[in-house]
Amino acid sequence: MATAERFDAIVIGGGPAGYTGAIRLAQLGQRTLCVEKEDLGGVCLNWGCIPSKALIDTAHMNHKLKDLEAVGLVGMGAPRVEVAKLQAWKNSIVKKLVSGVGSLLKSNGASTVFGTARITGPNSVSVALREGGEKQYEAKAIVIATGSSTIGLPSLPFDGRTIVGAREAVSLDAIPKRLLVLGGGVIGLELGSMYQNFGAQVTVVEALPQLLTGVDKDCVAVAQRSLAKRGMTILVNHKAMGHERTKTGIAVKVVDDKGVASTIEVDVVLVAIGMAPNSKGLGLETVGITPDAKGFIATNEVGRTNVPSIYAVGDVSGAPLLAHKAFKEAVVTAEVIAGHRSAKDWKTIPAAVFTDPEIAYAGLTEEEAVRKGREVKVGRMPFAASGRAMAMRETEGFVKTVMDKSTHEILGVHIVGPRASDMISEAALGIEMGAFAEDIALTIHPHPTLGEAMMISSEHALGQATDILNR
Amino acid sequence: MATAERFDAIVIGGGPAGYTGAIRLAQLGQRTLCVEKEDLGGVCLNWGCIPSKALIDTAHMNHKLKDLEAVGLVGMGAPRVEVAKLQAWKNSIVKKLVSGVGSLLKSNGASTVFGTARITGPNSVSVALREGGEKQYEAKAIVIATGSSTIGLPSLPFDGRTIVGAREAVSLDAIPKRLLVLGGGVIGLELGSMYQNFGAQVTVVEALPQLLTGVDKDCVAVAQRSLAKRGMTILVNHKAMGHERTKTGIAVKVVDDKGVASTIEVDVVLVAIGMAPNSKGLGLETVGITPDAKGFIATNEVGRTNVPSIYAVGDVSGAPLLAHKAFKEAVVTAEVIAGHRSAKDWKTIPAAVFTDPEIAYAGLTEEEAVRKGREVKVGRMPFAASGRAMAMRETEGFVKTVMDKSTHEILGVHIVGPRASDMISEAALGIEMGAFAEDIALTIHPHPTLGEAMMISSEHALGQATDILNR
Amino acid sequence: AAAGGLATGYFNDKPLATPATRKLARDNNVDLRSVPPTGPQGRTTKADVETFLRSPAPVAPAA
Ligand SMILES: Cc1cc2nc3c(=O)[nH]c(=O)nc-3n(C[C@H](O)[C@H](O)[C@H](O)COP(=O)(O)OP(=O)(O)OC[C@H]3O[C@@H](n4cnc5c(N)ncnc54)[C@H](O)[C@@H]3O)c2cc1C
Ligand SMILES: Cc1cc2nc3c(=O)[nH]c(=O)nc-3n(C[C@H](O)[C@H](O)[C@H](O)COP(=O)(O)OP(=O)(O)OC[C@H]3O[C@@H](n4cnc5c(N)ncnc54)[C@H](O)[C@@H]3O)c2cc1C
Repeated sequence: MATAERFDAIVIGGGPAGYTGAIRLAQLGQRTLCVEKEDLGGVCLNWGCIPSKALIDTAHMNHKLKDLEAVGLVGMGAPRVEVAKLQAWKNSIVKKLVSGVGSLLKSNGASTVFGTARITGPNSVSVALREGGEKQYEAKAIVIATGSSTIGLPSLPFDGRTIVGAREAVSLDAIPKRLLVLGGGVIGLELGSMYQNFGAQVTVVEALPQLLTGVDKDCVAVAQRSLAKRGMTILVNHKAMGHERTKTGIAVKVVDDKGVASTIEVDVVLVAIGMAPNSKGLGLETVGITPDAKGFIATNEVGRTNVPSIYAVGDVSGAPLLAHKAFKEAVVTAEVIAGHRSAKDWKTIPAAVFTDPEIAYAGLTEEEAVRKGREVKVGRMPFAASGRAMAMRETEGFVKTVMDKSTHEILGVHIVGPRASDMISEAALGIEMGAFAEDIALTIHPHPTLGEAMMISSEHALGQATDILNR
Repeated sequence: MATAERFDAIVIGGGPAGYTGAIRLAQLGQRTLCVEKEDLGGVCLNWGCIPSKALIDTAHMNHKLKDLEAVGLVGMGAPRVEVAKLQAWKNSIVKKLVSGVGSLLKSNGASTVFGTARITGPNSVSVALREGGEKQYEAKAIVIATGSSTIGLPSLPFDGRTIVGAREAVSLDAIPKRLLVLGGGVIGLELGSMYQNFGAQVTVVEALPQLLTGVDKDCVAVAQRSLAKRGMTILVNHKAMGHERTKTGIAVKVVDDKGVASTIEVDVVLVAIGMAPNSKGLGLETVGITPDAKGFIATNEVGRTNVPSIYAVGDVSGAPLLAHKAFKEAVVTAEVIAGHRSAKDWKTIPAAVFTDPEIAYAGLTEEEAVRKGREVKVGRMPFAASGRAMAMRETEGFVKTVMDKSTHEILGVHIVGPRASDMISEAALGIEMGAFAEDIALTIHPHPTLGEAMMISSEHALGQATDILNR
Repeated sequence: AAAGGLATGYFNDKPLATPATRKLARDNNVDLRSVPPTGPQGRTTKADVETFLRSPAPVAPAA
């Protein structure tokens, strides 16, 4: 104990939750240590959000090239995907951002140590250093930001090449000819859509009756139709039961909800059935923190666990497992540790699904609103009526506005279509600010932009659109 | 007079202001006539906003193709621009939207007549029908929505092929090898940037010392640097003095502010020095309306002129000459005529400049805010630090937030960079709702999106960014 | 005055107040339900919280 180095706060994990928390703590004058066992940036920077989006954007371009002939850019021929080059470029982005995190920690005054941390008491942490040896630390506050890891399937064990998780899937060394994606959630569909845009024949198998459970059904329907039109086979109510190596690939046995079995032969299987929190081996039992059945650590509105000096933020503290939720939770907890009166009092955690077309949403779905006892009215603006969408040749989808029927308060906005992920910010701000449909409808939106669709969707809910028929 | 057909309202002009006003009037139960002398949709749909953006988007794609090799989409070769195909596609969009306007007028119950209208009294209009003959109409209210037209230069008279205005410039039958753009305002730079992305060698000549006067100087500097980097020659403080036909093109004489003359030889000259309101020949003198020196018709906060039964909306009623200003003015005036208490009470008319990179802004510039006596603080988030921008390979530019130093009220947001035109909507909503920088900073923005740059720019203004250094 | 005498704002899961207003209230340990709203449709504004903070503490009703 005499040899333990002392800090105001120790953050375990250097992902979005960890590095953000450490930076904010340091900014607020707390002597802070960030412990990371692999690479700064966590899942998000190293093999999640950023690498996937770099590949997805390039794949989207690859797809868009196909219709350029029709608009007069002719004689190009289809490109070949040189995966080594693609990966090198993607890795250069990751490298830049990861090293950026390192400098931000440093320039804000936080210390970093590489190693695996274990909690040994309410105020003490032991780190098995990457460079060898063990080191003890003490702090007034400990922030657990250990994130989550890919869940595997016993019947389809990872081999790093042909049966893979998301981590390997963003570091492909070739575009598989035939890809099977197990899991029709966000990660499975994003990566499946990406491979499809790079030319793979993709099959998605989902155990539940719907893809993207919880997401607005009309949005999912549009995306699903579009993915299918481009050749994706989508099997809902199906489960993978096992596999066999064949001369020509992997034969995966799937069974539907009526027990009917069939076999799908592919070259690569991507298992994307979910992420599990990294709460094991952390020494939680020594301080009396008991994760829930799924392994998540329960916290209150400032991120505090049942042990007053220990906090948990990001994926390890529960759904939604999203980087932007991690960022904001980390800031709140950092501020609270530094003595400020912050709290997780947001109204909405928006989400974006980077399929092609994209889906993004903020606030409640129609069903959720009704379940909460709201009487709702819905407005809708299809991109097929947007001049800007036509100019971009991306007219699939719509903006859907769910408002309270009597007060006109915006309860939710659901977008499927081009740049949905960028457009949703306005809806998130509106919902946080308690906007009424009139607030969005009366705000002048520049012409011709996709943002106008947000305005027109609100006008439509109010029955006063001039660009489309008010039903 | 006995033969005059009677309406509640007559709208002169079928452009953005006119068709929107007529549709809203009809929705509110007013018997409405819309008079158009050329095509429904006005400048905006037929040769302004929409056609230009269709070409600009395609040109942007043409430019983006160049760096696809670097990210692994290899072996394509540069495309040839087949202008006939490009034009046919663009025209198909125009046709669809123009016919859409026709059906919206009809299905909302407004009548349309094609012909040139002249005001003959406070409640009467005479129309020289396109099909021949003259017809008289009477109405309780008359709405002037006659828009604006290209200004020409006596020293460079339009010939429809080599010396052209914007109208011809969006209907090119070939990409000029060398293009001279007179006027470094929005239209000149948008079309100049478009031609440059299609491969033209472009020179822009601007009489004033700055391009895009009135736009945030830092934004203009980024766009200007980028345009120049791609090969554009930009001559500020220069005026065109005349031209001469040569064997190989048109030699245009330009003179700088010190009187130094030079000659630029090009194939096509685009005169884009401004638009003049269509207020002549309308019969305004017969009712006692006198346009200002530039020809604009003065109106009050509901769009009413000095004659109580006559209103003016859109370009003809003054700056800014923007379609979205026209839309909202038309709605206000229509509602007022129908007996509602609407008014032009917006705080900001945002604007988008579709150069490559785009510029968009809402609210006040730093200088304007200071001139209004505000003490300001500025936050800035460069796209070079955005993972999403890196994934798109478009890292030029920034989001700049101007807030009141003591209250933190958002006074203005200025964006230069990818999709600026779509991102600005959030800022416009924020400004209308009286947002403080905390409102935008505390709203969760999904990761990784360009919209996050808006949030981080606000955090930066507050000195609490975690993704970039707080200066 | 009793709580009943205060105008209560529009309040569902959250008060009808923007993040900046909610932060100001939180920073000053004010329950937004007790701040009389002046904004449209019962919106509690930042100015409402500032006014509330300047006003003398309400006298506790006699038990
Ligand atoms: C393919 C994919 C795509 C995704 N795309 C998106 C997206 O577009 N948008 C979005 O919002 N989210 C996305 N996510 C989710 C996002 O990556 C996570 O929500 C985010 O990374 C969570 O951050 P975190 O800091 O909580 O955890 P993590 O990112 O998991 O970071 C935890 C860190 O803690 C370290 N660590 C763990 N245990 C210890 C220990 N004992 N000692 C020291 N260090 C330890 C780990 O090495 C890791 O670096 C995606 C995820 C995947 C897999
Ligand atoms: C190249 C270019 C690009 C542009 N891009 C954008 C952009 O991206 N975003 C933006 O917001 N704005 C843009 N603008 C500006 C935009 O086009 C105008 O602000 C908008 O069209 C104004 O609408 P309006 O209805 O007032 O007038 P107009 O569109 O000019 O319509 C007026 C209509 O009235 C008719 N008319 C005139 N006189 C009579 C008469 N006596 N009788 C009957 N009919 C008559 C005309 O034929 C015309 O159809 C652009 C303009 C140009 C030239």
